[in-house]
Amino acid sequence: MIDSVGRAAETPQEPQPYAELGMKDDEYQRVRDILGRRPTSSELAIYSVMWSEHCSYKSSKVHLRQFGTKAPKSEALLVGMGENAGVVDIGDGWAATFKIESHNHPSYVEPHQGAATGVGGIVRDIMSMGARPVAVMDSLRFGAADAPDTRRVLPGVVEGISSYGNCLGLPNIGGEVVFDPCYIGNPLVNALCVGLLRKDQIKLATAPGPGNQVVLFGALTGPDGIGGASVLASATFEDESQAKRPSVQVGDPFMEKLLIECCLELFAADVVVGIQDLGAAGVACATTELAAKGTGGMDVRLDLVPLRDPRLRPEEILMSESQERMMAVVTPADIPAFMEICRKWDIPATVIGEVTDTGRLVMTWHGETIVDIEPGTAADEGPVYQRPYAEPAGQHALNADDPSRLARPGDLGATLLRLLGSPNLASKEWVTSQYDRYVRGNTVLAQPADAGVLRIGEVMPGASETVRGIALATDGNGRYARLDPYCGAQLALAESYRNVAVTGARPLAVTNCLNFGSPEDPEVMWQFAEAVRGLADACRALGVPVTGGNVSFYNQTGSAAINPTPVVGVLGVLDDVRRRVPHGFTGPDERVLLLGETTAEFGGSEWAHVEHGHLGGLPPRFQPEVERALATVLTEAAARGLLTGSHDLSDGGLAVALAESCLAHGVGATVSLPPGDDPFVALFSESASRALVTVRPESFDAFAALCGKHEVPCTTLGTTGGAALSIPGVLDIPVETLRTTHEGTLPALMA
Amino acid sequence: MSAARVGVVTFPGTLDDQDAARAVRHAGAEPVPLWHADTDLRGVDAVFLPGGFSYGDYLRCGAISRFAPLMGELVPAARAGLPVLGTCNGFQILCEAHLLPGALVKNAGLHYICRDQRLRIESTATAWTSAYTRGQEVVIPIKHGEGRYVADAETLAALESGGRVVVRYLGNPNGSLNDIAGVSNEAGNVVGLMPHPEHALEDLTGGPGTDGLGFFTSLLKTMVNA
Amino acid sequence: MARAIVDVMLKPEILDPQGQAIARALPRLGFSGVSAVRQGKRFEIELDGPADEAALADIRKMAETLLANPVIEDFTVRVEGETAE
Amino acid sequence: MARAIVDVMLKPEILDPQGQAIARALPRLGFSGVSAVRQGKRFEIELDGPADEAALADIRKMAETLLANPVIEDFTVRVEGETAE
Ligand SMILES: Nc1ncnc2c1ncn2[C@@H]1O[C@H](COP(=O)(O)OP(=O)(O)O)[C@@H](O)[C@H]1O
Ligand SMILES: [Mg+2]
Repeated sequence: MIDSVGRAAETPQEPQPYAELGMKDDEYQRVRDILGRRPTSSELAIYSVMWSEHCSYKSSKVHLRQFGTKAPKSEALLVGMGENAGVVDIGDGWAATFKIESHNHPSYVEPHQGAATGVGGIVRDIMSMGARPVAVMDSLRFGAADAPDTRRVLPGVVEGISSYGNCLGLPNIGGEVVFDPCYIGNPLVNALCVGLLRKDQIKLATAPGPGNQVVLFGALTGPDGIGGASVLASATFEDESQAKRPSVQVGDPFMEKLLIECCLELFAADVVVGIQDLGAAGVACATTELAAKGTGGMDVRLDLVPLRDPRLRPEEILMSESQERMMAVVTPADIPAFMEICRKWDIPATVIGEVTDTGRLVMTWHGETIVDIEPGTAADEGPVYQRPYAEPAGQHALNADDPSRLARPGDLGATLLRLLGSPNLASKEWVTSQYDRYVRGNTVLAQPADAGVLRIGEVMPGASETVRGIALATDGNGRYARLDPYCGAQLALAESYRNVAVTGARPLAVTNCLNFGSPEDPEVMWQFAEAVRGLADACRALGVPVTGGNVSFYNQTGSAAINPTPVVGVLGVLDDVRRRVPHGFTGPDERVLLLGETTAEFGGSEWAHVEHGHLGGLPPRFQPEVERALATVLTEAAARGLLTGSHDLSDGGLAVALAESCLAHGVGATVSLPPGDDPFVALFSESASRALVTVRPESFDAFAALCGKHEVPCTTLGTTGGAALSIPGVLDIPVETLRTTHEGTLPALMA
Repeated sequence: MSAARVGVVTFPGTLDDQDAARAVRHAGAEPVPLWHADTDLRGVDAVFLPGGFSYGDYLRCGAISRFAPLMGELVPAARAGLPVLGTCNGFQILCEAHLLPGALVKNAGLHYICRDQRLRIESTATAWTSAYTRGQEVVIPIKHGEGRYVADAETLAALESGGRVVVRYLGNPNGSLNDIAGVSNEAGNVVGLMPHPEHALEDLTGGPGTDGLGFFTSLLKTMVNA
Repeated sequence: MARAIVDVMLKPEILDPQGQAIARALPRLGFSGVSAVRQGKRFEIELDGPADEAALADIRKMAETLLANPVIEDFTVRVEGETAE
Repeated sequence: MARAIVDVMLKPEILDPQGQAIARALPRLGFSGVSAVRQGKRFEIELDGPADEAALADIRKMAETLLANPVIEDFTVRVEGETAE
């Protein structure tokens, strides 16, 4: 039996399983008030998913607004927050769209498929803007490197990202791998995708034009990820719904690759009025969002949705999270051309409905009306919470526990090697060698560079030539954010921004993924509120707007939440990609320069973590003017061809930056530390806004003048060359030793 | 002489077709797109089967693609002497189509590997390697999960004695028998390689250097001499 | 010396992209009469001793923890020559 | 409606690193008494009609040309419920 609108009106008292679907009493009551009757089970399915934390941002909305209200003026911003992904003008008629999204919990349950479908989902977001996806990145957090469950989760996650991303033909140009015991039951898998399109080809998720057809295309709809919906189906109906309902979704990257090519051909043929990817909440979300942003009405015949399992109930079809599906709005005249292109790519496509001007989303199931709602009430008018927040009880004590009390090392060379071989600083080659970084032939920089860099000139057939390039980096430091979420979020932005700048690119725009514990815990909510406030302030101070992002709450086991982990992605542009600055020391006889200022900042540092297992004090200071001046120097110097290599300073400080610079091309260096500085502080402090660069001796004066003009401190450390990293009187380590130390750790852990 | 026309085949799931076309252009020839479902080779002078995951590499790499309508035209043309290069998935397809002997199976280390690989050119007597010198060492990226070359002892012996091992790994990354990275057919017109010369064309992008260009300039040399 | 066979298949409700790709290709290759294909894994396990109840219990444990992923896969264990249990 | 099963295994002389990796992992996981493991593929093929001789001949053809690569693999075809041929 079908729970139709008519039946719902006649049976107002029928009990409904809203609580099992995660709805609060007052939320359910609001749905009844909106409809003036009880919802049908299909309507309940729609409201429950659309009003979930995941889709409605009900706990985060009031805070995220700051990304808009505090946004710096930016002429580059073409599409801001609120769409599937933000779009940025990168010049010469080109635009870039990028976004980062989490797939944390699914990756814990089934690491391979969870991570794979995370990549699949973010790629479809980028496609839905009308862009060709051109690269992916992945920012990962796991429990302790030697924990047994890490050996289950990490290889699976990496294999999932690798198999899905490689099969799509998207180069993986960067990311992070971080270990910390706090992530043991809550690994973080944040996937980023970037796409390119012509500025005048932006597509939006909207369904205008009554009479236009609604087409569902891509994979068939199956019982994927609808554990919740089966509660619904079986609560009202005792019959057929005995089928198992997996909460795990399995991805089909081959289908997604075909979908990409098919969509690009559809865009090129100009047969798409509006488009939306199907992600969380599937058809429910796509139809309500498209209808809400269009003329306001849509009729859908849900029984036309092509199914992989014919037993699916309408509620389950609405909530199915089957992967590799898209929804398009197409004029009736263009339908034949649309279908022809889908046939060419072997993509199933079905007209399931029509745009109307009724202002209502109406769905039928074999002739019976099962949904009749105002789409905006589900898509835009969900509950909004002002969750209480309070500084964590232990916060003050944590900040007071300053690392200055920790014993400092005698042998700095041994300390460097221990840091360099520690899981967080060790080479990530075990991971990155499983990713194709070359496909499509436009990768200019990828691992181990600070940022991924792509040439954009040859992206689309017939594209006009341009010498521009884009750079992308993602960063986040949960330990800094634990010590001070406001500052920690700012430092995540600062590092990502700096990573883009050291390649010579001008930072333009920001995406972010905010990974936190439960918003119902006031102490977590405080961390969240502080992090958002910090990030919004930092974006304004650095002049880079937030274009989009994602919030992931409930990353906690029992009452133990993860460290607050805002992950920030920055996109930059190189006016001439041939001027990009390579990573590290690229040849002998070049001058090694340190930019920026070092003070003793060890709170949350790798040194405190690796050598003392200590987390306390305050993170390094964030000084936006200094960070901005550094980026200006780096990009100007790159454009003028003054730099032969670069590397930013971050985790592990100058010591680790020097070692990594040597490892990049197997070129050693002999350097001395700034006179008067404590060698330990000079080498291991993690003060922000610093970078290493190399210049040819003849470029030094011009570069020094540039630093002077922007008031960026520039200290000559020494010269590149030789087969060792040598700091006379402090340490002298063959590059080969650095290499075996750096490269041995992960393979040994994963063997 | 007008520019040589080199067909670049796209199967569903092919990924490196744009790279392949770029490589052909870099060498001074004209790339001609060929679609798997067509039965027309469009009069091309040579064919490049690029890498990727045709049909998702489901079942076995190259197993489904070899039945494509275009392959029905390509196989006899290759047997009749048309120069054909297959890299990575293209190599797998050529083996599945029995244009080349042996098979490519899962890497011994079980993981997909992307890295800049040192190789030695073992034969310059093919349509695609005449621009190199025998024994020349080059660095060209590899990126594959199923690149371990296997063949029975008899086939291996025939390949070795016939000078048909075209490229060998220096430091075997995947467990290939005899360190084989690429082989040719008896006539030398059909070559299959796991490495990706089309990703080693320019200093700006891809792997280090331009060592891959020779495969494409070889072809032009071969055709001028033909 | 006995041999046990473990067959591992995706659960019926889980998408099997590999099987689907094969099924879609068959008509094009001239094979008709097939309505669905599913692809799974088969493990042949050589035992040092006989395939007695203890050994089979061990193999079932092995299948559960290592050979199959119970989140998405089902498995069956049998001794070669016998039919599936 | 019948179901045919095609089992595909690497030929014995071809190195099977997946099987070996499993065999190596077993002692670490506390399983003893296994001397070797080999991993192959299993295909379940749903037929529209009965599994008569004609259908099986078709499936054998399919196995030979598509499901298995005779250069490296052996296969067996059977109807579900019967033992391997
Ligand atoms: N942390 C954030 N910062 C800025 N915008 C955000 C953030 N989280 C979510 N958003 C924006 O809110 C909108 C809805 O997000 P989401 O539900 O993740 O999108 P989608 O429905 O495409 O998956 C998007 O435009 C997204 O960019
Ligand atoms: Mg979306």
